[in-house]
Amino acid sequence: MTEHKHEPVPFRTFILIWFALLVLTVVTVAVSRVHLGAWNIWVALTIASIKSSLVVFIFMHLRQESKLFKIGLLTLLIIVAIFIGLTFTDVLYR
Amino acid sequence: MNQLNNPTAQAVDNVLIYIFGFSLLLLLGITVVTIYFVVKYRRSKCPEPTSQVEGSWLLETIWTVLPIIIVMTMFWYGWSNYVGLREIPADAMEVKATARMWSWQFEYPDGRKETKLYVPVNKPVKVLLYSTDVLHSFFVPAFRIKRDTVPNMESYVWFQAPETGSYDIFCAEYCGVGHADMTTSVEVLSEEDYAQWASSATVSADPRGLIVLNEQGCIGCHSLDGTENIGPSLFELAGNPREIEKDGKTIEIIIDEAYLQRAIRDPDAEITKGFDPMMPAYDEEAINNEDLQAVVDYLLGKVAEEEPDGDRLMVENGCIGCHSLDGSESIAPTFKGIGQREVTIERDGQSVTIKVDAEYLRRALLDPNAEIVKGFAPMMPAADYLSAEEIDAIIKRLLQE
Amino acid sequence: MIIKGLLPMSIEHRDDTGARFGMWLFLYTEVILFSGLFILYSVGLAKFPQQFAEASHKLNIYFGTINTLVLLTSSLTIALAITAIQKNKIKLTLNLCFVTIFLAIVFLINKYFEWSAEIGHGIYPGSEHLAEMGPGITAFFNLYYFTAGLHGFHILIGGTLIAVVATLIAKGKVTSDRYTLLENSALYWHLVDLVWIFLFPLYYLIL
Amino acid sequence: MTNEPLKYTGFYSESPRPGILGWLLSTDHKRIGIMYLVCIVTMFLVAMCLGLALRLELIAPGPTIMGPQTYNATFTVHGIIMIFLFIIPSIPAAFGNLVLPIQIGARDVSFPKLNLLSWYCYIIGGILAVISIFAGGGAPDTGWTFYVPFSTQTTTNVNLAVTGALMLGFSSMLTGINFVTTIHRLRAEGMGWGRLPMFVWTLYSTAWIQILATPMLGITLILIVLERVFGAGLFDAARGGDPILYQHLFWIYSHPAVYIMILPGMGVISEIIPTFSRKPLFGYWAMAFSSLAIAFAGSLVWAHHMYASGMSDFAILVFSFLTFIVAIPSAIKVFNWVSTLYKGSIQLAPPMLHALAFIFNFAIGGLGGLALGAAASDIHLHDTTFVVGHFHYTMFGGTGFAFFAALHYWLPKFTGRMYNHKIAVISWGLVFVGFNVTYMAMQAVGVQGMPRRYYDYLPEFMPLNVVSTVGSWVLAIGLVMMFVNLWNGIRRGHPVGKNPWGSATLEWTIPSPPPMENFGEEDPIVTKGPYDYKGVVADEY
Ligand code: HEA
Ligand code: HEA
Ligand code: HEC
Ligand code: CUA
Ligand SMILES: [Cu+2]
Repeated sequence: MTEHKHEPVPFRTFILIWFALLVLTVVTVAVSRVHLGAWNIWVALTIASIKSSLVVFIFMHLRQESKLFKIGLLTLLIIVAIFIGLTFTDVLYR
Repeated sequence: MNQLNNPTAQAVDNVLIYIFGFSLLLLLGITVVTIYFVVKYRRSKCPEPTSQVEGSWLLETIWTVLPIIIVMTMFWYGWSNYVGLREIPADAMEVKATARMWSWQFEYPDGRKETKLYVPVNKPVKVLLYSTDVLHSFFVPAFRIKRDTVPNMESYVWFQAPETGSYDIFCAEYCGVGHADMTTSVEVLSEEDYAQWASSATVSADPRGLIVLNEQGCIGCHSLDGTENIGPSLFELAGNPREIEKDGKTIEIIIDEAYLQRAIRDPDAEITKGFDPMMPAYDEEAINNEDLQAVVDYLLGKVAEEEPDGDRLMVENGCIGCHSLDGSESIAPTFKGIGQREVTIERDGQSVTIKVDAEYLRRALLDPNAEIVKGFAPMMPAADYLSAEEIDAIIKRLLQE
Repeated sequence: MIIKGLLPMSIEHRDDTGARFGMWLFLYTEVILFSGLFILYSVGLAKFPQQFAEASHKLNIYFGTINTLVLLTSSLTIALAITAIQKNKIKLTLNLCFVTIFLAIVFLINKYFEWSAEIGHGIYPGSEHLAEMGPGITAFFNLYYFTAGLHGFHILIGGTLIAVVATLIAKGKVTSDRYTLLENSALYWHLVDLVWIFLFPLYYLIL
Repeated sequence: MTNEPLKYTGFYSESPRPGILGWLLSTDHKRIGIMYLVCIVTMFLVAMCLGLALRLELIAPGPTIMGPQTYNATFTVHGIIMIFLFIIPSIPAAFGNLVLPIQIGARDVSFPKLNLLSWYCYIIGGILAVISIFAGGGAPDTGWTFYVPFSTQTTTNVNLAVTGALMLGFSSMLTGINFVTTIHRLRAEGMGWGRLPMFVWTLYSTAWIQILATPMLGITLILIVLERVFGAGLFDAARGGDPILYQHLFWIYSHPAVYIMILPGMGVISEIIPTFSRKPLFGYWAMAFSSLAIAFAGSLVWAHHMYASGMSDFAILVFSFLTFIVAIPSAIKVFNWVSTLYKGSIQLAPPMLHALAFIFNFAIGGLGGLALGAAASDIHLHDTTFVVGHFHYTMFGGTGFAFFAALHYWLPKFTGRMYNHKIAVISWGLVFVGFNVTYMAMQAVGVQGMPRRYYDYLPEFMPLNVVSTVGSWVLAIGLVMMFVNLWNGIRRGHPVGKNPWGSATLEWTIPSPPPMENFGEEDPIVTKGPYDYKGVVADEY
């Protein structure tokens, strides 16, 4: 039960991240106008994942939290992947 | 659960016996050991524990690995026999089974519809499964087969019955108030019986005229689909012109009732151009007037007047699954006395009482949820898949009640 | 009988990390909630790729993009608010909260116009126009409305939450050494943003 | 027996607020636990009476005491109450709240207010569920599984029932969040992960399932309501939906839910068996990890409920395989329990009898689960009364018996009074025998092919159904006896000391009933493991 206080994250960091997010948004919109077939969706998802990692690690301070928080998040992602993946063993092969 | 020697049941039973057998052994083992320990180490005899062992990784490993092996054999055996339930022998016959609240309809390739599943003995049968409303499940315990019927999706089961007899079909997926009554049977017939059933089937389901054409062998020389044969095709005759040779002259006539009657009773008087005068004459002895009329009507496409059988339609289409004929009220108003009844219906949120007539019944059939009989749920499916004639027949039948 | 010290028993255990951890756990449940809809979406996409792309074109990409920018910015402002309160700049914190709430409202107004336009075109769940366009497109729009609707509902909750915390800050109940409430509301708000980060390309940008 | 009116001390009398509000607004984990316990047992009794009615209907073919609609509503309500209002909250919410904080040496859970909120969610959910039985459209008749499209078409009160279930899901989720945080953050000094009682480990695993699976139920139920109210069409095949997908979403929650039900039960058993053998739990770490393994593997197997649904064959292959994997940690647990008995000093007190019955019943239920997990045999057994037998064996024979064991084990702690042991043993015997007769017969008739959810059946199924119904009466007598005995024990039983059973976990080191602050002013410092019986003596009672 040790209480460790977070150091405040400088305003600058947040603003930089915000800027990166805006750029990525523009990129994802731009890329979506290029026809890549099935790849479009994967590119879009990849960019979305990058954006969300930025939000999760910086905006949500996950970087500063203990390992427990990170393991928890990993567990969550694994479970979500399992839910979707195993559903597809049915849907794709029906 | 008749113990049957059929392929699907065997596939399932082998797995059942294997798993249940193993389970019984494991259960016995665990129970015996437990009881033995409890008796041997009871407190009155062992006031203090004689060991404080906290575990053993060797044992843990053993009883992790052993069960893995055991369950993997179960899994594999279960899966490989399941595959047998899905692979249909090449010579299987196909029957469509449609489930709806709360009855089954089986449709044969020739269009015949039945409420029981008639099949020949020793013949693999593929049952295609459909549903018109909610989920149901086609379950025949004797063959150990089960599969849900899903709206807008086709699925199937197959079985082969080595012995004649009657085997229960259940609906195994909960589907509402009639779920438990949604039962029927597989009737496994010997080959002869099946052949007879099949032919009687075609005959009785067809209009009389066609039956006569078949019975009299007309079809041996005439086709019904427009292909030329020994005789001219009997395809689409009504109102068409035809060149005939009469008394040595070639004239053109329009085919009508009288012409056809003459053509059957006295074929040689008028010969269709391009054909030989070889059709035998059929006198009243061979085809009586009634049958003659039926044939002529059939050829002129007037079969529609042959009225469908309202009673049969109501069974086939599952009306009786919800409505009773004997006056008992269940999910839906009974049909008994419906022709004379006054009903209170809710229409656009208002209650009105009206006398049952043909128009009301038609609306009740085609748009059942627009007017709801008071006290009942708006659950009746629209019967819009029926032809106008069939609807008429049902209405006529209901008004007789 | 010890009555003293009983009432504040729950407060006695001050555990900011624990509170944040609890909030994260709650966010997991939210993610799973949305993942149910994403499963439906992905199955729909696998089944009707063409129709989904076609339907996606009917959505207004400008509304979508602007709303993305709005939400990202609001995420920034609430993140800044935390740094501000850590540095004990109460005034700034409050202002950042207000900006966040303002942006939430902008988002909702935007959504309102977007939806009215679509509903004006006869596109809404259960509409006849939609039914005519076939199952693939219908499925897309049904999903779109319910996912975006659920997301909008979260915006509403998140905005309210931040408003409540702002009042507490103003009253001095949330301070520079006791700001877990603000942190947790911010976490919630970021989640709303996260969901949108995925929602946006999946619904507006497929080709 | 003392007949003087009982004066409870400890947390019963110490409260900042007097009277009923002292309970309804209390954030004390013990008070909330007791409130849960009272509500859960009440709901349990109601649903049991419905179960008895079901059996009575099935004593003969044809309508005997009710028609089809009533029967359908009865098993639906029986199922909903049993699952959502009884068994899922039973051990975690009632005993978890009562025991967990004490076992880890904490004064309360991490979020006491959230805890109270979750109780209110439970109550609201329960009220909604009860209203749904009596309100206008008639009691829900969908089965507890709410399968579409039927559930979106029927005119009964499905909306209410579903909303109720939603609230209950919320309640369960909040409890889960609370427990995970509590276990991570509030362990007493010296309470390392290796010293957690097994009950805490199982609650920990359960709580993760509650967090990660329950929201899926939430969204699924919301979609049902939307479908009914707005015609959302997300599961409607004609509008691009897929009814089978509904089943996926439903079971993604509801299969893990069966491990929410059983894991805490396993935890209770893992406490009781060492106590009454006076010997450490065999294979502590294997037991701890198998709990986590069940929780994890249990999230991978949901579609084994759907082999006959029209799902792809490939999915059947995958899910059948995974289903068998989940049996392994359960097997490990069974073997470790039995080994714990080896060379112990076994006392057949009432909790121990229930625990031993648990092992037997759970083994039968679980082994039956293997026959259901194998693809070929499930095709025959699916949706027959064999499945009904299977899940009563696991839920009632397993969790139910664990719940009874927990009642007999912990009630004296929290009420400070002991029930009559002789009656407890007799009622245990009746319940055990009645239970097995009822459900063994049910399984047998299922193998013969009797479908479930049938109020009417073919005459050839009658003999076994009669056996089953008669068994349910024996069961009923035993249960009435058991509850009356427990009640009398609470009211008039002998006062007990701190540690009537000679257990070594922390809750037995404080008075019975425990004081408001559990351990007083000083937080405890833990110096030994939970199953270290050296020097622990049982109090006389
Ligand atoms: C507490 C609840 C609970 C528990 C613990 C389980 C445990 C298991 N269940 Fe059960 N199940 C339900 C509750 C539960 N189930 C419910 C409610 C339904 C029906 C829902 C409905 O349709 O309404 C159901 C339905 C159900 C089905 C679907 C049936 C159908 O509808 O067709 C299946 C199929 O695979 C299944 C399998 C299993 C398996 C493999 C386990 C395993 O976890 C069991 C593991 C246990 C053991 C294996 C026994 C102990 C071990 C030994 C004795 C040692 C020896 C063992 C080996 C060597 C392997 N269950
Ligand atoms: C924990 C879960 C649980 C428990 C304990 C039970 C307990 C019982 N259940 Fe339950 N059952 C389910 C969960 C449970 N059930 C579920 C989930 C379903 C599926 C629903 C669906 O299909 O959707 C189901 C379905 C189900 C069916 C199948 C319906 C069908 O498919 O056709 C049947 C039929 O016999 C049945 C019977 C019983 C019986 C006889 C009991 C007995 O054990 C009850 C014993 C109790 C008594 C006999 C009453 C004793 C009386 C008292 C104790 C009162 C005393 C009062 C005072 C002292 C004040 N249940
Ligand atoms: C799923 C159950 C179901 C099936 C199948 C069904 N019906 Fe109905 N029917 C109902 C219900 C319920 C009502 C009463 C509610 C209403 O008016 O829509 C009803 C009403 C009627 C009425 C009006 C009765 C009256 O008392 O005024 C007629 C006529 C009718 N049905 C004929 C048929 C025919 C013919 C068929 C078969 C082609 C059929 N039904 C199939 C459920 C069903
Ligand atoms: Cu049809 Cu059950
Ligand atoms: Cu399961």
